[in-house]
Amino acid sequence: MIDFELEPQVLERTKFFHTVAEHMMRPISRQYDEQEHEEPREFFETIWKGGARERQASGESGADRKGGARNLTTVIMAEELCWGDAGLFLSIPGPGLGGAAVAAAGTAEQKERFLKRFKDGEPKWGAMAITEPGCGSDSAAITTTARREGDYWVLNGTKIFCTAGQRALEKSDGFVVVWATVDKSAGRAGIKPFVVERGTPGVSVIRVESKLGIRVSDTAAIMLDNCRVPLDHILGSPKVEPSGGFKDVMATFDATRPIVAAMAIGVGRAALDFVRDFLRDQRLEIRYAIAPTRMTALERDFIEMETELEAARLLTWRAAWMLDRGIRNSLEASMAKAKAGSSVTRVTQKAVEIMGPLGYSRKYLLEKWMRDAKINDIFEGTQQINLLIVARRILGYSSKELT
Amino acid sequence: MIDFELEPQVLERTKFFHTVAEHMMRPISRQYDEQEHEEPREFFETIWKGGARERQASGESGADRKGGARNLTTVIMAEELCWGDAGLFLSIPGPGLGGAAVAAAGTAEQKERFLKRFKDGEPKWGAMAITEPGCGSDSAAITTTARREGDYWVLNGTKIFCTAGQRALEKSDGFVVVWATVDKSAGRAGIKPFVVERGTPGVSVIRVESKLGIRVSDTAAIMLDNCRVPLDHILGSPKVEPSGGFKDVMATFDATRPIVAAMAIGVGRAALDFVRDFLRDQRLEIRYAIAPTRMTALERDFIEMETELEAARLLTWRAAWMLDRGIRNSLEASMAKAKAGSSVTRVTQKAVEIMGPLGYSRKYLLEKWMRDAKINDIFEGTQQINLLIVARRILGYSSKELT
Amino acid sequence: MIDFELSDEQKMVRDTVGAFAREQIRPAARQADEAAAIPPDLVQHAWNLGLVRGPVPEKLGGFGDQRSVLTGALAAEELAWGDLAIAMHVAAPQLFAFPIVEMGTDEQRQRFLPLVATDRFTAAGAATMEPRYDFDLSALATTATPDGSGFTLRGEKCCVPLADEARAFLVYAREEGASNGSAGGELHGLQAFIVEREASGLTVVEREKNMGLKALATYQLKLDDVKVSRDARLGAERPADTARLAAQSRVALAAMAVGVARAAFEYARDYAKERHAFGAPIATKQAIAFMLAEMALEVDAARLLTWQAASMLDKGLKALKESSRAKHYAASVALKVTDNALQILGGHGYIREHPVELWLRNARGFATFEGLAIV
Amino acid sequence: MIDFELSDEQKMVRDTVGAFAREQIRPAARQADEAAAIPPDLVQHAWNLGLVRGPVPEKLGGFGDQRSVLTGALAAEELAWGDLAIAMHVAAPQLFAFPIVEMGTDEQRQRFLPLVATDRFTAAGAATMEPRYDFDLSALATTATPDGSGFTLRGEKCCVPLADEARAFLVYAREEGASNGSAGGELHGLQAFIVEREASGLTVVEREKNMGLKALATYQLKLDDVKVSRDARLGAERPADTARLAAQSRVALAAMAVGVARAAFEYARDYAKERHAFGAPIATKQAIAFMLAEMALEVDAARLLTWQAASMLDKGLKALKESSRAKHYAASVALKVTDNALQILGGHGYIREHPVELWLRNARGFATFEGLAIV
Repeated sequence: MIDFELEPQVLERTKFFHTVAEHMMRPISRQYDEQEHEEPREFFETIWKGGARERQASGESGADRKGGARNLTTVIMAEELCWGDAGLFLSIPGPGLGGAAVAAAGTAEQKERFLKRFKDGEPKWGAMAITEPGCGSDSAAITTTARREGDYWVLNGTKIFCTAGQRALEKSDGFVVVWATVDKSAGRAGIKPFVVERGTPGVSVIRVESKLGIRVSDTAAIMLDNCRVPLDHILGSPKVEPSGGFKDVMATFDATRPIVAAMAIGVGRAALDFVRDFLRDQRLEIRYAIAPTRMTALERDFIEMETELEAARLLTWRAAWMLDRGIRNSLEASMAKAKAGSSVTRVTQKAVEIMGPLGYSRKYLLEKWMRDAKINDIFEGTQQINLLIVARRILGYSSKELT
Repeated sequence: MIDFELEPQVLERTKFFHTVAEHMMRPISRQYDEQEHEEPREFFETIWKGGARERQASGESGADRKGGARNLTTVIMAEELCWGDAGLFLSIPGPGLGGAAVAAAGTAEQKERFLKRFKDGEPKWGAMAITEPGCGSDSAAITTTARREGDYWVLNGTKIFCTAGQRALEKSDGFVVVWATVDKSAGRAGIKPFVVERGTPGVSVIRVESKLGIRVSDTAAIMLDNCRVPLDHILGSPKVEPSGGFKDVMATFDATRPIVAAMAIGVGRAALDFVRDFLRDQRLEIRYAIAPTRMTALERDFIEMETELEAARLLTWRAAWMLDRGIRNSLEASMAKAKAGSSVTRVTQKAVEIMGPLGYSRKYLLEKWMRDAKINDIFEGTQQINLLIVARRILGYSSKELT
Repeated sequence: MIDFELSDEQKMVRDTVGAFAREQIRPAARQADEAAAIPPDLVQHAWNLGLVRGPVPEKLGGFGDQRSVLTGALAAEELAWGDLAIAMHVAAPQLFAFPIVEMGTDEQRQRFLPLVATDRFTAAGAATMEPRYDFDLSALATTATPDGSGFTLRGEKCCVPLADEARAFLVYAREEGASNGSAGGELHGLQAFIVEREASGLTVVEREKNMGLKALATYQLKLDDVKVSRDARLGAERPADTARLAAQSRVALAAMAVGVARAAFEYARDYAKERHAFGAPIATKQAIAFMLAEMALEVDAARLLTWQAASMLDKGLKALKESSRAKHYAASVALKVTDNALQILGGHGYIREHPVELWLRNARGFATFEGLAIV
Repeated sequence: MIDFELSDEQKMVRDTVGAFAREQIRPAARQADEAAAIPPDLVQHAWNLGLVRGPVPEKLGGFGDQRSVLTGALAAEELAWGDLAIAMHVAAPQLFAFPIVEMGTDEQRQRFLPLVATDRFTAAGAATMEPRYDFDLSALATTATPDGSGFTLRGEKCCVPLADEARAFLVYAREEGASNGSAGGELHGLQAFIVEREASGLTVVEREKNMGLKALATYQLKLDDVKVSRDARLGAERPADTARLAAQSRVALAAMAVGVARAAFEYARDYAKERHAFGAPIATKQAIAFMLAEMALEVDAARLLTWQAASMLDKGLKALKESSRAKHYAASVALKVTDNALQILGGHGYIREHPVELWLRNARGFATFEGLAIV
């Protein structure tokens, strides 16, 4: 039966994450925004120690486990923590997108082998490398190659926009899942994921990007120069099959897009809460029930912002709920991601405007949230890519019919 | 030197057109909206008698005459008269778009022969027929054929959305310029304009559309069933040349798009004037100079609407001014048309909203203006077609490179 | 617990009403708009679905169903998908019946509910809106002044559905002297009064002509010192929670806006797949395809906001904020989607051969509508 | 008579400043933003263009040019196309000089104009904005209270450019006791006061840190009972037409917003033609191409609105309404265009390797900026 209330256990967890966001993230938010390439080691240690249970759970992909509310809980956690700081959220040590790829495409043995490191020890990161300098949304155009040579796969190419790439390869005993083509003539079917661990010969971090926002998050460019990985580091089957490889990336997106949408909503909510609290201090209460013709411009803006955000949240919850139920959610995940990304861009930009000179000042975090928010309209598929996916699904067109 | 003030003579003409709009059009606006297919004969007679000078002038195309301010004056007239009633404006007897086509593509002899009828006598209409049931914006896909047979061209096909088609063919000694292909294999180059006069055997008006707005304007569907027109009714050369035929349609658009943009602005201004006067009666004055944060929602809406309209007007004036100066204006004409069409759609829809139940009521003309406004986002190239043209020009792409 | 799945009963209601909308309402819509009249047979068929009688207690002639705002919203979306004017016509008696079911005194129920608990369609409705540009439920100009024995009602109303045929109305007015918030909550002093058609001082003025909703007969109403007894106030001594009624009405309107928007989206989608230009369906052009994608997404978003408010009301929670924002959002989605649908059809959208222009005219009203539906 | 053509002199100014922006400002912009500092050489080179000294009378050290708001707007667009922070830095002394040129008394001109009529860049500026969310020129919190011999200024200012180096400011304040409209016209009681750096009670608080304009040194200013003489009021006995000054400033900001937007549009256009995805330049995708078309169109629209207000001011007409709407419009165009440009670049727009993110940060300020430029 239709219901939009969190169950008590989830609500309890939400409160816990909120506390983490408020007391562990917010206080260091500005510092690591300004000192862009520094590392919040203390935060990493603390959260690593506290997060064993989540890490274990995230060793399984979203689509893997039917029933329960794991995906829903994950998006709610993402929202709360990004209410704290989206950059720090993205930096939390753990298997991350790399782990998700292992879980989605790896064999049971591979899962065990690659993911067990996240159970204890020092903080570690897993990362995923798809994008290349010459290919953005068009993942099928990947030019990084994997060539078999004896007992190794030899990888060559450059990857960019690899979240936590440096932390995975240089700052911890982590790994990056690198997508490379084993057979260019096979197109998408030839693209396979390889686990590249720290210390693998031929892999190097060539740059950590300076960014508009989420500055504490490590966005690395990685070079693979005759990088040799053992044969059993290819995830899943090395066979080139029409339905192979790339489907797994897509399956990963179905689970990660709602999370990115939730991240966006967390940032947007931070901005709205800030504005609401501020206006309340000025004794301005928003009058929801009156006719829009009689509202102040500020009231109407605020209500519109809040509604946009709530709409995005409901779409996001739906996409996550479907995954929990084992229902195919590609359409709904892209809807949520497209809506959340664009709404939160607008909402945070508007919030800065509403607050006038205070919104523009780095004395408050509001301006940072505007900068952080924008990434959600870009990564895990831009606004445009997600709309394209929605369009294909509602029109029943293939990716060849609607380009 | 940059200047946005009308010169005194033009201002004088503007006032004259405004009087016509206010005293001849507004009083009958509602009547001919409600009684859709009735004819405002008295209006036609009066305006026909008063309009000889304009009709003569409009026998020459916009691009024809360099210098002066003919195109600028035309758009200003269009705005004023559409402030009165856009449907009535479109219904004004005269050479219309058919005349423009004759002027753009015809020989001197043809201009004299076909246009002289507009100098006196009873009211007459010229019309243009391009669109077909199977082709909208894609004019190059015209399927109406013209086959030479002895001393005649034989036309076959169906045309729709022909403004003033019935008045041209059934209610006056007018004509319709029909675009038909003389050689399908030649594509655009094979498309030629033919003058089809009242009483030509084989032409018939098969339907007059019922519409959302501009209801007094006659939008006809025309059938050409072995319609035989004399050889010298083809405008310009019958030769199929790569640069032929279609270029003339495009040249016509460069001159007519600013006019349609101005029509839109006239309708939008009517709506804004109505709202402003109404609010003033409620003693609500718009405060332009204060910060938007301190405005009422209504004030900010109003200012935004007014600014949108002014922006569209300036783009429109620029496009018309370029034509007067003999400067190629396809880009600017499409910018003006795209902006005016979408702005006025929004402005009139918003005006209806602002006025609440009064906006929705047919007691006032406001709701009619919203219905009328929308056509400007559609005819003479939809919003999308005009943006496509703008995009091609700014990107330097041909119509094959950007489809 | 978060759940997005309808109950089996809700699916049944949706499918039944949806089938009726598809088979009977939609085919009649254009003609009803042009003729400004709805075929009585159609109205009776809709009545037979039992939506109005449903929640009326059995002993008063109804079916004694447990009322659910969410289920009502599902039905409203389907009806409005068929046609908004017809939907509002057939649902108008709910405006009168449901508040009495939920908040009337026993006496009020016994006296007035049998009026609508019959097997023939019976006109009844509510007078909510006022002919002012800044009409606002929280600041009504219509007043109810307490006098010795009851109340005197004064004011003007507009968009009152079926007023000419109705035997009784709920008239919403601002009760003078009611302390702010005490009655009507956030809607200062808002109260509802049951007024019979014959009440002295009540005039049903001529039928209105609006841009849309042409088939729905709405009227202006004049209340010149209409005297009603103390018992005429909904809930009598216990003032009704009109904020809850307003929330229910906003949910209903939001659901209807979703229905209109969905209709337009589907029509434009199908058209875009059929219509060829430049050698391919226009739906294969990104400009059109992206427009459709956003339309689809916004329809879903508006529906979820509506369901959220409905679900809260079904739990007995306050949802004035949630229902208001759902309504504003759905109203603007309906306008945007119908306008875009018209744009996708181009010239064909502008002529009355296709239904899209009718949906645009109807959709434009939502921002203004209040109290034209309750579920 | 309607005309859209620049005069030859205006074309020359545009081209000269444009070349300077392209060759010297743009290449320095990123480094200036990261370092929060502008190379003094660059500032001096900009000064040598003579924009500030131009309209100062020759006998006071200037060039005695006829001032044109429109020509100033052309220069402002070009400078801001290069970089907004650098543009505002080099134009800051205009904020001080131009109002005195136009509205100062002879004594004020003789005393203060030589300060800026030199061949070395000289810092000066104006204190207009206030650190409040609802900062509004028509309702300043900073007050000027007339006392026996002059005025006492009280309040806080923010975003005061170059305050640390400046030798004098124009401080805008609400003159108490001035009847509404008599001074400042629609901007009730708004007046400007010349305050020297050393004035007692004036404190330049620490340099501000903002989301954008990082290279421009701006400060908060405190005015604790700063006493100035009667002659310190701009225009002295004849109160200055500050509504005209506000209009000039809004035109300048609008022109700068157009410059930033144009920069972003051009960059995104070129990128979209270069960048390939799915086998073709992304500019050949309608979703991108249409976005670019709207960006181009809106940049032109904003510029025309700006020119309209400028042209009116050059004719001596009132243009507070026209300049305000031009500024609001240009501000929202700048935000939309820079945001879309970033979107077109995708991930590449988000990193600081490309200038687009910087333009977005700068553009977001326009809605808030007041009195940061005058032409």
